[in-house]
Parts: sequence; structure tokens; C-alpha cells
Amino acid sequence: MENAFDHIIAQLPYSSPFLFVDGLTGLTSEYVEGYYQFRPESDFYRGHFKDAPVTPGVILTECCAQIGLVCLGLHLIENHIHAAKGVIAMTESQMEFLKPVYPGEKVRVRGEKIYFRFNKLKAKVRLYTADGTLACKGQIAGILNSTEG
Amino acid sequence: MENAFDHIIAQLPYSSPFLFVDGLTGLTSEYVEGYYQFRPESDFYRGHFKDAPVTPGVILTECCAQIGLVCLGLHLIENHIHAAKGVIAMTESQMEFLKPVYPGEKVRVRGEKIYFRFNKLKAKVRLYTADGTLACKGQIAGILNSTEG
Amino acid sequence: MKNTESYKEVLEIISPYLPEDIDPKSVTLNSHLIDELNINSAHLVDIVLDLEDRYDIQLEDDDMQQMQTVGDALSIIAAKKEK
Amino acid sequence: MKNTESYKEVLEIISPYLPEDIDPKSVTLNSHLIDELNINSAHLVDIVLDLEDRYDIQLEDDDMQQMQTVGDALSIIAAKKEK
Repeated sequence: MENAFDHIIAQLPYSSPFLFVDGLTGLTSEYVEGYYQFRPESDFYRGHFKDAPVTPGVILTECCAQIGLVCLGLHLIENHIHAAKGVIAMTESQMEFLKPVYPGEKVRVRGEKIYFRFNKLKAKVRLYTADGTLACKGQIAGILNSTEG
Repeated sequence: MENAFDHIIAQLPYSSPFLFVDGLTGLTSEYVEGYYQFRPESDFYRGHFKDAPVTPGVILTECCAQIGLVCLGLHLIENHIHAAKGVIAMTESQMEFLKPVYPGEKVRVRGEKIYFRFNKLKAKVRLYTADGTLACKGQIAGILNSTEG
Repeated sequence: MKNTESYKEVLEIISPYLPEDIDPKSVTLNSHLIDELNINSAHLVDIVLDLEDRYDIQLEDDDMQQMQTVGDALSIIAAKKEK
Repeated sequence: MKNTESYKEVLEIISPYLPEDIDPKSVTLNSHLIDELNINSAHLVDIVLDLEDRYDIQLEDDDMQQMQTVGDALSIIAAKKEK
């Protein structure tokens, strides 16, 4: 199944070390599910925090955005004849951070479409650790910027 | 004047490459102002975006949080006899992203206290580029976790 | 839809999305939403969705493009409601 | 403050902060805010601030520590309002 979504991941405008999607496990016009394992060697752990590596909340937010907003958005564009091809720029984020996520942890992200209208996609996002604990949740929105204009 | 705030920066729990405070220019119990110059060699530019470095919105959020929430929080703790010494953990963020910020740009962040009650600090944050353009804004909250408990 | 009541309603819907440096009292029928009121494209979508909810109408891409000023918004709402 | 009206009011203030897997209908006077309702410390502060606004009272650190259950919240509000 997972190979079916490889063409979506290939379209992501991010690359290592700022790519926070390892794979997708589900993708429809209504929702997306994917996963990522945080690399202990990631640069941000060297500074967050001093001598006590914890995944920064903003990096969890980015993981939520890449899987829950951008992968979903790329899929919606594919199925939306009138939409221009382009890049989704994050315009708003509203997040709550509930539990710390440590280096090496594998997380699962679920994004659910709230609306996709006039090239704006808003999604509800949730990030779970391996034991099923909700580590952060929120809403993220982005605008599809046409590459033509 | 700026040296007066060095002891606050020294208490920040972050270090390079995840420290996004170069200096503070104002700090009272009501507001904080500080600045940071984004380093073109920062790791995240290598992946955001592919061949087109732009400062990720979540890194702008982190800069807003470190200056606008955490520096303000450290100052409030100093002046608040009953508060325990500790680390401020971000619990909520609500941000809007208005303009892109490119590698090498120097930004100014202003944080204004909304409330500091029961060890929770909520601040209004704004980030401006050198020409005075508002690049992002929002509200960020954190809880002071006591180091004693 | 040309009466004061509706103008006030639309202004109420727009106000939360105005940048801080724009005084809601300075808004007129001729105010250009993007060029003068500095409303960005992300918020323009939110305004359109709020108008849809408020007036129980459905707006299309064409309506969005024609909605340049506050007065345009009032005209488009009026036209949709007549259908 | 023991009447149904006030209990409903407090429940309305708490509800937005309940995790999705907690049914607001399952909340009772004995529900422990943190242990049973899974309300985290950040949201507990928001609830206290909302209660202060709603009842025009000022809560202190001691009140916060004593406010373990929904019933405790009702008692603390009642005591503060009598002053």
C-alpha cells in the first residue's frame, strides 16, 4: 500500500534535514495518515535543550504540517482540475503541546480536512507517539500559491 | 544597555544551533524586545525548501517564543518571589505567517504579557523584518515547570 | 442589501481580519479589501466563508475575484440572496 | 451555588478544555479535573481565569490547589462570592 503514496512524498518541497515525513499509510480527499521517526542526530537536538534533547514543539508542528496539511493538499490538488499546481505555504497554525517527544521516537500524524476552498486548505492535525499517546494537536492552514502567477 | 540583559540570555535553556536570540533591547514586567539574525548556514535552510532557502514558519515561531515568551518569563520569575525557578515549556501557540523571511535577515521580536498567573505565561508576539514589515504574529503560552518538583 | 444594517453586518464579519493598524471606523463602501485594508488572501477566504455562513449563500471563484471592495461584497451578497 | 444553574455554568466553562475522548455528559460533581477529566495544568489555569471573569472573583494559589473536583470549584466560587 505504501508505495501508492510515494508520488506524493516525491512532490514535497522539503528535503533532509527538514523533511519530516517517512511514509504515508492512508490518504483520501478527507484525511491523511503518515509517520516519521525523529533522528537522534538531528541538528536541533544539539540546542534544544542544553544537554537534554527533546523534540522542539515547533518541529512537531512542522511534522504535523508536512503530513497533515501539505501531503493532503498535494493529493487534493491532483484531484481538483481547476487548481493550479504549486506550493502550499503555511499561513496559520494553532497548536497545543501535551507530551514531550524524545529523540528516536516514531510518531504518527493524522490530518483531517476542515475545508479546501479558494485554494486555502485548513486541516485538523494530531500527532501520536508509538504507544498511542496524543503528544500535540491543533489546526494548520495554508494557501496554494500558483506557480503560474 | 544591552549588557543589562545578558544574565537573562545566559539562563536560556537553548544553545546553538537552536538558539534564536542574539540580544535584548528592552525588558520590563510587561514587555520584551529582542533581535536575531538568521544564519544562512543554518541546517534547516538545506531542506526548506529544496534549492530555495526560506526561513520555516515554525522557526519564526521558535524565535518569537524564545524572545517573546521565555526571556519575558525568565525576567518575571526573577521578580516574583513565590515562583519556583525552572524551565518554561511551550504549551500553546497560535500564529499567523504574513511575509517570508530569508537567510541572513535580521528580525526584531516584541512580546507583550497577556497574563502571568499560576505559573502560566501567555504573551502576544510580533516579528518584524529590518524594514519594519510585520512577518508573523500570534500568541504563545507556556507553563513554568518547577525544578524542585 | 444597500441599507445600513447589512453594511454593519458585513463590517462586523470583516473586522476581526483587519490588521491592527487599520481602524475599523475608517472602512467605507469603497475600501479595497486587499490594497487598502491589507487583508491577505488567507483571511479573504475566511471572510468569504463567514459571509456564506451568515447569509446562507454559496460563493464561487468568480465571486471571489469580483469582490474587490466592501461595496462589491454587499452587491454580490444581494445578488446571491435574490436567487 | 449548589443549584443546577451554577453547575451548568461551571460545566460550560470547563467543556471547551475537555479532551475529545471525554464526554461532557459524563462529568459529575465528583469528577477529578486532572486525574479523571485529563485537564492539563495549562488548561486548568485557563479555566480558573474564565471562572474569575464569569463570577467577578479573584482566585489565589491556595484556591487553585484546593480545586481538585468540579464540586470543589463550585464550593470555592460560593465562598468567594459571599465575601
